[in-house]
Amino acid sequence: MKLGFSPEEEAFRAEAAAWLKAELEGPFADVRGLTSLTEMPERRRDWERRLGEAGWSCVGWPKAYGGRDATLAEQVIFAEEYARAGAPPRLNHIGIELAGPTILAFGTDEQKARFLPAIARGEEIWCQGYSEPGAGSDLANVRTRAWREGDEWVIEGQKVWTSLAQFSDWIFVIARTEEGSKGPKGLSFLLVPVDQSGVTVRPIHQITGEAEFNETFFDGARTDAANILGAPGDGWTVAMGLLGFERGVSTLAQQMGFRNELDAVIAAARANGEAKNPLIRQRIARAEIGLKLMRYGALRMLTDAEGGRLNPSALTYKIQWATWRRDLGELAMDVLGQAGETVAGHEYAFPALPNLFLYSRADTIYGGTNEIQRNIIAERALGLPREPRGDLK
Amino acid sequence: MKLGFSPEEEAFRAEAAAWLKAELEGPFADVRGLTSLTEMPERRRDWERRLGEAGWSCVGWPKAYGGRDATLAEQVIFAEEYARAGAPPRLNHIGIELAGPTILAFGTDEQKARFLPAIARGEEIWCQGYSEPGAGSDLANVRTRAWREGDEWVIEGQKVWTSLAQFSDWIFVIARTEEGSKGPKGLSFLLVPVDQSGVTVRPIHQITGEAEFNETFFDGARTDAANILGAPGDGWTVAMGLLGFERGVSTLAQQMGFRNELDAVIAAARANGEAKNPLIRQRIARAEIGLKLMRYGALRMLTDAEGGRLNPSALTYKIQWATWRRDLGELAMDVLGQAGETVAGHEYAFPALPNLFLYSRADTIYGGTNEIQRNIIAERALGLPREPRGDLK
Amino acid sequence: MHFAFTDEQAMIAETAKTFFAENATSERTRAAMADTGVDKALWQAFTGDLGLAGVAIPEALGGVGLGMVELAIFAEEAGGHTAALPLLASLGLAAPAILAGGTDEQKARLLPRLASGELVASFAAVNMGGTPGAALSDETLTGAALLVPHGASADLFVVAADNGVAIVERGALGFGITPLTSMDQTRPYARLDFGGVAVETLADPRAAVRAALTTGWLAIAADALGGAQACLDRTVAYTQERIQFGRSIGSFQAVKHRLADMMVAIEQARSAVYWAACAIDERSDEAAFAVHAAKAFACDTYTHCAGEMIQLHGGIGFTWEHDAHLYFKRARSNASLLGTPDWHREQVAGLAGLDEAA
Amino acid sequence: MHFAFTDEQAMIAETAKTFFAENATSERTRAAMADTGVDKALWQAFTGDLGLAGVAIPEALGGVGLGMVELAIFAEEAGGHTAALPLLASLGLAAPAILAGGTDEQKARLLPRLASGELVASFAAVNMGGTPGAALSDETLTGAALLVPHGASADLFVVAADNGVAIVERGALGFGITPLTSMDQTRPYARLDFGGVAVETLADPRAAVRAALTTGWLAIAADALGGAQACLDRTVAYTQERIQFGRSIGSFQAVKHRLADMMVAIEQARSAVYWAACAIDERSDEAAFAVHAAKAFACDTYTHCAGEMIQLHGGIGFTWEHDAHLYFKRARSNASLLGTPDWHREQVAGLAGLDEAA
Repeated sequence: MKLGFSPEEEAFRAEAAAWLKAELEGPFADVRGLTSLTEMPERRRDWERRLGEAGWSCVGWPKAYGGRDATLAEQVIFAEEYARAGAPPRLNHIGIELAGPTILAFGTDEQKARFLPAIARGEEIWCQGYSEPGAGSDLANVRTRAWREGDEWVIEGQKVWTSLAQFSDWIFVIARTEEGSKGPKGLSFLLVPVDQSGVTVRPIHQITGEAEFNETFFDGARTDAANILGAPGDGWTVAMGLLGFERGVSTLAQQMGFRNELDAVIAAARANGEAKNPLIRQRIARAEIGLKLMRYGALRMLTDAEGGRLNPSALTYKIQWATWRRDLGELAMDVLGQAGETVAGHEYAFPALPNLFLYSRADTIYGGTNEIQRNIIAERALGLPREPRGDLK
Repeated sequence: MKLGFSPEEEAFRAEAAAWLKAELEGPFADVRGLTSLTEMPERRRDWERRLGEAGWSCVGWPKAYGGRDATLAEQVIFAEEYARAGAPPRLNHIGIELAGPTILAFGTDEQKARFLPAIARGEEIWCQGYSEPGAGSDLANVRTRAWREGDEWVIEGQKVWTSLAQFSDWIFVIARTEEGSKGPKGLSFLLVPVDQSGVTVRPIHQITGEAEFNETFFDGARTDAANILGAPGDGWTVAMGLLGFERGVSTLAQQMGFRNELDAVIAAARANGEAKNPLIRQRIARAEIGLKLMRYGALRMLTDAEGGRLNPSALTYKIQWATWRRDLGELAMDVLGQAGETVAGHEYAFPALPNLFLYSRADTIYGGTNEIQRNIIAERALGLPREPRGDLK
Repeated sequence: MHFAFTDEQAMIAETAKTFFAENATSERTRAAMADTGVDKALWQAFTGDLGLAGVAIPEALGGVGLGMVELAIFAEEAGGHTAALPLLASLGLAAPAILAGGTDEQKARLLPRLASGELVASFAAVNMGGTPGAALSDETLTGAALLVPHGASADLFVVAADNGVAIVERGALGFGITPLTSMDQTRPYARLDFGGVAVETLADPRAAVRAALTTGWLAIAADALGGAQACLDRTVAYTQERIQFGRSIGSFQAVKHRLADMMVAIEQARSAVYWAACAIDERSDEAAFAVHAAKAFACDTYTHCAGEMIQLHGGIGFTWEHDAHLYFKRARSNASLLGTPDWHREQVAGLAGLDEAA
Repeated sequence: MHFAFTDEQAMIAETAKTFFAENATSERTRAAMADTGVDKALWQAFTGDLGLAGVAIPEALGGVGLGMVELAIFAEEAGGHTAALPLLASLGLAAPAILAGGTDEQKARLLPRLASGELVASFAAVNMGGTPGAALSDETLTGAALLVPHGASADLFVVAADNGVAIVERGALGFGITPLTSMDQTRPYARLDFGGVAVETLADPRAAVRAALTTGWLAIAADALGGAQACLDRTVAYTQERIQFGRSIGSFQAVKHRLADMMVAIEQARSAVYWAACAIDERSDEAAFAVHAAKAFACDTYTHCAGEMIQLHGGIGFTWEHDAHLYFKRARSNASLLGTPDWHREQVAGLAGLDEAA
């Protein structure tokens, strides 16, 4: 066990830091410090392309597909420096963290060559079409259908919670390609271009007043017959594999965002005197500890993953960060007091911390609710009996 | 809605208080202030008899069976004064609160005449034979068997958690009287004398080091054929009715005991300075509030019950007090600090507050675990689907 | 001792329940949210047709002459629908302040108009809710008050200043009202600025503030109780309809247990609210303890239940379109307004004798 | 950066796991509880056959020359069986104090005997655990220390007095040891009375206390981690065997979710313990933060898991005969010894900069 880095790794850190500093104090100074995922979308695309150009977009990917073949330690270092430099969240995080690794694992050589470099170069932005209204976290309930017509797949149905769809070039869609099939059988994993008449993206307004998520409608949408990952009917397997990619090095970047949020809470507490309140101090200490434990938990998982071992602790990560952030939102409001409940002007748009309080209620829901996570932990990690489907007597 | 008492009720209070004071500062000064259920059992029996003699044993019962026909308000007042006077917990509380009301509801006139006055006079102490090893809170799993031989029932089997069995004259037993029956069918509710060769009581040592509970073995135990409540096979119905009696006026007396425990915690906190610790103050305030809400919750239930209405809130009472007391045990230890973890001498026997910390872990288990309580609330009060029995696919 | 509604109280509860269910609909509330945070037709119906606005105001002053139990009953039912009404501001805070601290002339002049709903008032408390302070000098008020509930739609303000309690009328010279966009749009706040405004003062400022706070705390607690109960009821209904993994989600034991925990808390909150209401009405020694307990416990319960409502509804519970966020935001407003649960528990700790010598 | 056991560390873990599973059985632990709280044969085997007592003592002083990660590994495994050993007292507290603060002569004289297990030591900290205070004057110690872990079976005591750190030998003139019946009988406390006892002092008392506390906190946290994991493992096994209502209770979703929550907490505790161990070994700036975090988090996790263990076992979990109470009592001992979780979090709050100016 070792937490420190070698001199070679520290040299890599210096190189990454220097490049980031030059860009973010130079041509990309305008996106520095942004925390929202969606602000200034055009400049965010420029930034994605700039990262790709310089080989800093997907550092852990093979060089052949536009990556840098970076070791785990280097990936960790890059994530740290990226955040330290105030670089903005990645507009294409679904492409980088979900679509890319899934194509790498399940794609043909042609698919890899077609899609991966375009992601690594920051040229194609992705979103995901998983959830459906009425299906929630239950993937086996998918009702979106697709069928072959000539050299194309035709898609009909509706997805929901498709965040970033308004900025995306591609969406991956789980659709039922076997008529009459039920549950996890008969599903396929399709890659579909967003910019076509058969695809309509409609924003969903959230309790924050913003609209980060979307509903996406497929009404005779089309994609080339080759744009399927795995064979027809393999959709469930591919989708389950994908779940395993949700906990990569990007978690460390995410944690840097959490760090900024916690720092803002601490600053507010110092400013208004709540930092002296013993009850608030305890909760801030809990948040500090929780954040560190996310970091070291992630390093444990990543070290094991690099060695080819799955650390069952990985299954606990989603509920950990989602709950941590929800607690932080409540703490933020308790620190701000009533002042956090109003904003000048007529627009229903709150500053970062009150917005965190509202937004973080979604964290424990999307991407698998806390309840689904507990089922998964109990069943897969602890070996307890599966939750039965269907009617009970 | 009215919380105060009328002048007539206050006169009743004065009468009760005067009698209790005279007894507990006079002939029964030695049992005053006792908090344990089992200390000085012979004197406790004397006290039960004295209460019965003076008509203060079962004030809410009909006069015909040794009660006083007291109104709800009078019962509340008597419970308050009983506790205020430092009178000890009732050795026969199972007889008074469970066996008596059940016999009153399901017994024949002969059974009422035979058993109720003996309870009211403090002459016969009762305990309950519900749980069995391996059956836990699942009454339908009862394996103790009974069958008719001539004019008697013969009982064979084992009960567990039979508190007070060592002091009892009678035990009520749920036994399977229909051979081969399963689940709630084929059970009967039998009244069995304890003092016979077929009944053996063996203490169970708890984590406190004490042995308040027992295992009770029935090895050809016998009782008169007449000692069955309801018809053979009605055991489930009678037992379920009995559960409804667990939340009578005695809850108020129980709360007076809780009050004493909380006062002891507050005294300890004042003595060692923890009363100034804002974290401890919050927890003590929560305990104070929780205790008051138990009191007023009980008054709501009792008022409704007097008017013949079942307040569904009654279903929440067990989990409320059990959880409150478990929390109080933890609070007590946190107030005492490490000092609470040691005791002089060689005997593993801790003073009241550390003992509360250990003992209260049982509160959320016996008489229906918190988990069972939540099932009951969800199913009976909220109308949610029943938890399925048996194998799941 | 009879801790259940009388027949009359049960009738009031039934009336209030039906009234809010029929009128305080989601559509109307949302229309009010987009406007001033007051459903004016609802206010008219409540004060006029129903005639319940003066429930706790004496009959001689135009009210109904009932007490805190009845006030809690309608606050609970209004809370059950996050009704967009200035109930708390006008009837839970301003009216009791005037009733307890005003001169006979002030009471006779103002309370009948508050009871009839013709006049809407609000209340600004010094040292609570971030008030930067305001001071009286020669019947003139200078300073500011932040976060005054329904401040932008009130006609009259009872302002607890550093050194007295003033009555300020909308439109007075030097008096500025700034509406603020508020997280809970059904209870919007406003900022008040007093630039040497000529005011009248209340005769007994101490009694006025005590009555306003006591009644306000109770009204908030009752609102929280109604809100929490609505969260539970709606979530129970949803979990019974909603099918996931081929089962109603209400059949999952973990969901059942969480709904049960909500009920356990709500039943305690109910005891707390009506205990406090009775204790105030009966002038019991326990009244202060009870109302702090009710405010702390009911608000925590609401916070918990509203959070669970969103969580157990899943994605839909997080949309603007669903009502869950109205409850969630009202719960926050209730918890932070006029003392947090922690602050109220600290008062309980004091009353429980923790500061006495060992 | 490699946050997983090395092959050697994995081997030590495997050895320790097997050793405690085979030897620290419930029967032997219970025999020790009825006696002095030390399973002497287990101590002999651990220090002698296994040779691991000196794991964190330099080789030149008779130890194995490894570090905090390895110490945490065996503390975790010992904790997994609530082993009745003076590990914490002798190796987690006294040895590091002497190693950090003793003269070369003291180290050479005492540490090899501690590493071999021949000598058992304990540690008494002033101002923690209710010590009423002890003062040094001219190599003479006067005062008392309460709640010294394994005090009744130790041969040697490192006493952090008000004005220095003393080494006191059992049997010294004027030195009284009173065994106390302790809630956790596998870690019994004793009271020490010093009536002007002639003692030797450590050269660097500040370093000695800092090392003792840091190592002690880590060892307790590791013990808590092992204990919590054992509570989870045993409860998972029990819920799979135990049939209620015709189903294994582990098939009830509410039970599953609570077991899942235990695992979520335990995995964080594991990160905390080994982060702290590495941070101390690597002299990281984060070391103080990490060890406070580990002590607070792991102890809270153990408290939670041990409580859940009793609850989910039902009646049997509450009997003396079942091992659940051993974990429950050790969890309490861990939490209260050398600073409660609240106290450690308060240290974290300070380190997080809450006391800096805004």
